[in-house]
Amino acid sequence: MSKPKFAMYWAASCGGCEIAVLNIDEKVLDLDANFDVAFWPAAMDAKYKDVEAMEDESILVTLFNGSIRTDENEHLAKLLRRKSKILVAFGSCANEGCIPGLANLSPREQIFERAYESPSTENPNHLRPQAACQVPEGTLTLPPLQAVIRTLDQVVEVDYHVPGCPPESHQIAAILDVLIQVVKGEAELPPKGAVLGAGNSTVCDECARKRDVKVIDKLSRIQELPQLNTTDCLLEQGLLCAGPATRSGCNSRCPNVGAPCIGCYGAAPGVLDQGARLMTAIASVVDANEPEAIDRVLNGIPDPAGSFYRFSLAHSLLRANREALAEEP
Amino acid sequence: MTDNSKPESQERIGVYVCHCGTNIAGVVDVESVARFAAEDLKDRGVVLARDYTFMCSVAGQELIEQDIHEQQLTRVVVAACSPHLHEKTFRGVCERSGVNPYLSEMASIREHVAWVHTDKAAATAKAKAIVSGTVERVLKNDPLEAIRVPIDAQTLVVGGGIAGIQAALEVAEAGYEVVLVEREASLGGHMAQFDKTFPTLDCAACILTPKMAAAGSHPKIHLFTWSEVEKVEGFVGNYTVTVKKKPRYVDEDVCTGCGICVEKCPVLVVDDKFEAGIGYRKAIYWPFAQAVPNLPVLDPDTCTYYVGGKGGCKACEKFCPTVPNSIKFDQKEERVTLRVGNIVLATGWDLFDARRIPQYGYGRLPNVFTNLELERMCNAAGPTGGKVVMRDGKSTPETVGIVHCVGSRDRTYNRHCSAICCMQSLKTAHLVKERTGAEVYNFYIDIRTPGKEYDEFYQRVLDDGIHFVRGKVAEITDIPFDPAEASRNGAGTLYVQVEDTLAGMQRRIPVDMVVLSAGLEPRRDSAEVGKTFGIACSSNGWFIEKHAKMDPIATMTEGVFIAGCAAGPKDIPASVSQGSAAAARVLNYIRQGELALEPVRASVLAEQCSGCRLCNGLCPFNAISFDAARKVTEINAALCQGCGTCVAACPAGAIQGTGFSNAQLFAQIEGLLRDFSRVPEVV
Amino acid sequence: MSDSTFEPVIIGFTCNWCSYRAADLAGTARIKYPPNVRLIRVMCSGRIDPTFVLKALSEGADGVLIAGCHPGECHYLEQNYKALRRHRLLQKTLAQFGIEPARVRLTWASAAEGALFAEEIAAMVNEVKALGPLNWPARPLPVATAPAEIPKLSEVAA
Amino acid sequence: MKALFYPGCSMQKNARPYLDSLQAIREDINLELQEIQDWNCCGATEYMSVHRVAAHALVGRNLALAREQAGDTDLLTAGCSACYLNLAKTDNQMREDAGLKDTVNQALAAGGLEYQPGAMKVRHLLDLVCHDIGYEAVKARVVKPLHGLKVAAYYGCQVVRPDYDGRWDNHEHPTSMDKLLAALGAEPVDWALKTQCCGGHMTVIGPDVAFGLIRRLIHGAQEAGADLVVTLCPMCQLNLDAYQVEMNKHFHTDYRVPVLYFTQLMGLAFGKKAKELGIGKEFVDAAPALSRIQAEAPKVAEAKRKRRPKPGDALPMPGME
Repeated sequence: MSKPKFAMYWAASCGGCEIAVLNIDEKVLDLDANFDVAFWPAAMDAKYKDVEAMEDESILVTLFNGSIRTDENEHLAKLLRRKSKILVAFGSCANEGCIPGLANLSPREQIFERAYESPSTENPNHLRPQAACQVPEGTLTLPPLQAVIRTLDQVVEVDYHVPGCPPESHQIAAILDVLIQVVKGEAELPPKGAVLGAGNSTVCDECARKRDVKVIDKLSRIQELPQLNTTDCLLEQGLLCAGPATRSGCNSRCPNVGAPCIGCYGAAPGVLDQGARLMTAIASVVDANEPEAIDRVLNGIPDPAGSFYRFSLAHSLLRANREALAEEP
Repeated sequence: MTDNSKPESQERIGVYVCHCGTNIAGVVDVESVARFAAEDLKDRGVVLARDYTFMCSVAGQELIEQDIHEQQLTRVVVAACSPHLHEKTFRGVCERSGVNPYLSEMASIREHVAWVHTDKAAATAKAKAIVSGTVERVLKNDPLEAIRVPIDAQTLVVGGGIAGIQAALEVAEAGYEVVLVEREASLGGHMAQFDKTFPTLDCAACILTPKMAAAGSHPKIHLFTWSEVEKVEGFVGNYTVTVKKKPRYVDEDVCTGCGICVEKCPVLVVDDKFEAGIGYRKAIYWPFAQAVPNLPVLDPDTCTYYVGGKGGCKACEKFCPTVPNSIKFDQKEERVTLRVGNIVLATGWDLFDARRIPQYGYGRLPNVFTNLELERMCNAAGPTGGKVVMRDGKSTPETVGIVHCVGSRDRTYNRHCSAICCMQSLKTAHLVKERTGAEVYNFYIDIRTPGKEYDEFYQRVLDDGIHFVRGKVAEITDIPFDPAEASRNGAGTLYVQVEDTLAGMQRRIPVDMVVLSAGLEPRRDSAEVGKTFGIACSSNGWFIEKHAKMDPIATMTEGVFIAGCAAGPKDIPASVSQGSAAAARVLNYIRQGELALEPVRASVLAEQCSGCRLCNGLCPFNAISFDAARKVTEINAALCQGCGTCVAACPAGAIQGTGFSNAQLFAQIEGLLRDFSRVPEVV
Repeated sequence: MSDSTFEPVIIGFTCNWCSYRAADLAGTARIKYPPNVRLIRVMCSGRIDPTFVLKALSEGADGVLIAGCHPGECHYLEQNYKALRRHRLLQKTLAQFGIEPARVRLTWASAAEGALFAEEIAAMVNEVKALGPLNWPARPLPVATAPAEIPKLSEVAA
Repeated sequence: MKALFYPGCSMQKNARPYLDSLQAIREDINLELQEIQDWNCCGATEYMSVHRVAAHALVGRNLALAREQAGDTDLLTAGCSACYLNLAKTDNQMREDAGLKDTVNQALAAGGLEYQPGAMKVRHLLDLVCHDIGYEAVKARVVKPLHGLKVAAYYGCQVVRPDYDGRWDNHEHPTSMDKLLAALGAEPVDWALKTQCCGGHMTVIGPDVAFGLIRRLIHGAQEAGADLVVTLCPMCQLNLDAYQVEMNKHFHTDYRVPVLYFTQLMGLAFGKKAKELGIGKEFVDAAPALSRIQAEAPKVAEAKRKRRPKPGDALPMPGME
């Protein structure tokens, strides 16, 4: 019997997810032993036409990382959906837009402005990327940038979700183990739509720091604090830590080394909008009752949308800035 | 997240649209709303929708009962008036018919639609949206059970004025234990300071002292005077209160109240409390002659044992005839912890400080008095032996001005009407006239005499020949306008500058003496007291009733009731009635033995709670606690009042709220917005 | 600016003790106000979660009204201050999404202030009318099945 | 502390001593005043009732100029009560009435100016001295305390009312200046006419009325035992001082109660020369009154021992805390 096919693809992403998969060390050999890697551009050469030529549902599982930013991303999402039995939204980008999703706060023109005209960019001829460009050899094409970033499940049906930026390697290894067991007929697939490789609580559950009743009278950025106490809750020390509103599963990696959680594992189970949860929680414990005094505390969050929705903007209720959304077809 | 796990298609919802006569049907096309529910909401589980003249009528209720039985309805939506009116009615219908009462919902299309809109099409469209929202909501309702708590039969009454005494006596007479806590050294409250009571002119002491004595000697009433409630924990039926007993420096168990100590004490000080500052008391003193309990109290701020640093005269101790000696210079504060089931707050009021209106001269001009000073002056046992005299203690005034609404009905001080000042001023006018024969002027904004026999008393005072000037007094001054005015009136005359709005002119009325009818204000510490007992104050400081009209005795906190002026100015009959009413409410709870509470409560999903403790400081009722061992937060359902603030604050979404769950509210939002495109355009 | 026929839809969150009763009182007193606001009752303004507001705005509402008891008069003592704090932060955040502050209004109304509540509603409806429809684009729902025909990349790029 | 300064017309002319004394003490109290360049008339008391919009635009120009020149401060102060009230009134009414704000700004736009209400905090000079600089800071600069000088602090009407931003302790019976004078070592007398009318422009329109009012104030101050009246408003000073002479003629009286500005007394206490402070320019000579200043603080009589009250004795008075 031939080995089942495995694919991994990167859309709008940084490549960190691929590295996280490689970080499972020798476990990657189990992958190779049990699967036929049919398509994995980061690891081996492959052409889209090869995938297009495959039979529908011929790939058992595709780990899809990255969000949908360009027409090319969308095409591959739809293509891989059609060719795969199991499509996994892998990593924060595919699930909720992640850092690239923050671009949803700006319309396309502003994004280009920033990328091609900022003071640090050398672009004397004010060149901009074109969807199609005539050269002596013929027409060169580039996939156009879409109005806003979408998550994988906003484009195609997704079977499982693996959160994290990137997903923790120990979690990936565990998922791989389950997958191999399933292939061997030793285990059942989890129910469709399940979130894999994460806990059911929030980061605080795994955080070793001591916590108390919370009252926030000042919020600072980490560089503004003279010294950080190594044992107490970071939020209580005035840092905007997203841990209370972020799904567990990372072993509280950042807070345990003194950096506030930035929320990469996404919302806790059952939560509709991660940013709103963090927003309401922080606002509730602000130690002020007068509008001006409240604002004084809240001014410690110079970029609220970016702070609360750092990873989940594209998957939030509002998804994007109104101007950016207006360009959506 | 909208919870789709429930098999909605299996639910059978009945929608009932009430005409309320023409109240609703006159503006909302009720048939169209019912048709909308039956057809457009069919896929949402609506199996029948009816419109009916009066849903709350017996026939209307029977209609629902019948449908529940014949059509096997599992959930009910009644589109009618505000749920505050008939939610209980329709819950009752469901309960009688075997459907959990919490699986019914009301859609308010009368107060929120028919009565406030005129455009029929727009009103009908809005009614449909509301029904759609309510149907979505009811689909997410959970069957709930009322929460039952046992009721401890012992009752705490705070405040020993007439309202508190009345409440305590009524509960005690019914055979239950009462703890009566009074901040001052004696029962009696403000009423004990009054000379006569309007409109009958009964002697206040004659009608109050028997009640004080009865409360003081009742075997079921445990009296704590010179004491304050410091801490309240628990919830209805099960409160634990800590009472702080301030040191009296007199041994309550030994002292016989003979009064030799008071007689021998050489220190004389102005009595700011009972005598309103115009009489004197000793450093060891009785609050007043008829005090209950009949025990003196020693004031360490003036007693030479404590001040002066010379060890004091100790005359009281030397002359005390009891064995052992009743004087206890080293007595300390004590704390007593008690368990009670219900609490009646009858904490009363404070007198408006007339010095806050400097242009009226109180505190600067000797012959400007407050009404309370006049009460003491009129009292035969008071500092002047019942004589109305000027500040020199001798002269009888020939003209007296009485200023109404001092500090009341005035944007700068209090907007409220103090309710009793008109009658009290009329009483003062009558007494002054009777005792001095003086010309008496009343300066009033409006005369308000709505009580029984009150206006008759006003007529009587008019017949006494007392002058009434309608106008708000601008100024009371001893400075004449010019030498002519000075020579007409002589030194020491007070001029009342007022716009006489009936005569349409400015007047300066020279008088010898002015009485300011200072208003009633909330107790200065009412916000703190409210916090201790977990009840709310309005921004000006009066306690807030559960409902100003329909439930004026209860508060938002179950088991805490308010009586008397703590919730707003009242006269004596109203205070007594409220004392009785509070007792009736308490007795009702005691006799029930246990109490059913609305099951609107928050609870923590322990497996989802990360123990971040963010919610821990959010509950003013202390229902949220942290289990340090399990590292999870817990909510005490009996303490929880169901506000839902923690539900909305939990960053993990780990707190659920019954009755107002996220699923219910999300669904309602979806339902309300479902057909928004269909709103007809209103021009 | 909007055209004159635009009738906004506004979702109003009211607390059980003050603002919902103010709305009841406006009804009892037959005070008229525009029919654009649809009310949802919660026990306390402290129950109002920014998620509710975001959900309403993203699903078709042109505005959201939040109404509680006056500061210091909350029936749950101090929970309306939490509503105030959340509203301040939500407004700051919404600005970054391009949502005008007038679309999410916080107001206080006691149970006795039916007339004031009606005025607030009228004022808000006018302000939102002037802003025009919000029309927040619906969230794309997960696609149920893979599309039958997937165009070739070369076609997509054009 | 730095503030923009609107001097107004009076301070240039009849109330020159007010300006001179203010200049003299400025450094002592560390108050940096920057005069608004190109300021115009405040419209005085009457213009507001003649043409509301024009009057507000007139004042609005001063506010706009102030904002433009203010730099890092948002304080705007005036010594004259009418100037202060007009500035505060326009700022307040532009805040309250968006229509007025727009109209005024339309008018200002013609001159290339604009004013957003609330951009300047309009404060009376006395308010700044009492509440921002503070009694303690003033006291610290006193080198020649005004011991033995009995003073009647007279506030007049416009500084305390309508008091848009609630700056004063009490509108009818303020005590800020009393406390300031006490800090200088003087003894403020308790009198009830602090905020009564000085006659305003009635001295011109209906002198008989004005004389009656002036007599009442002067007589009241004298009755209260004051050596002099201290004021904070050029109009009040003019009426009580210059017209005191006229009033005496009218009533055949011979009142001689001098009227000085609080800044002049501050200057004296700070050890400045009388001439430098403009003292001597007043109609009613202040020299006899000022000669009562003693080197030492007068002794306060010890409270009498309490005697047991007998029936018919005077009743105790309520204490004033």
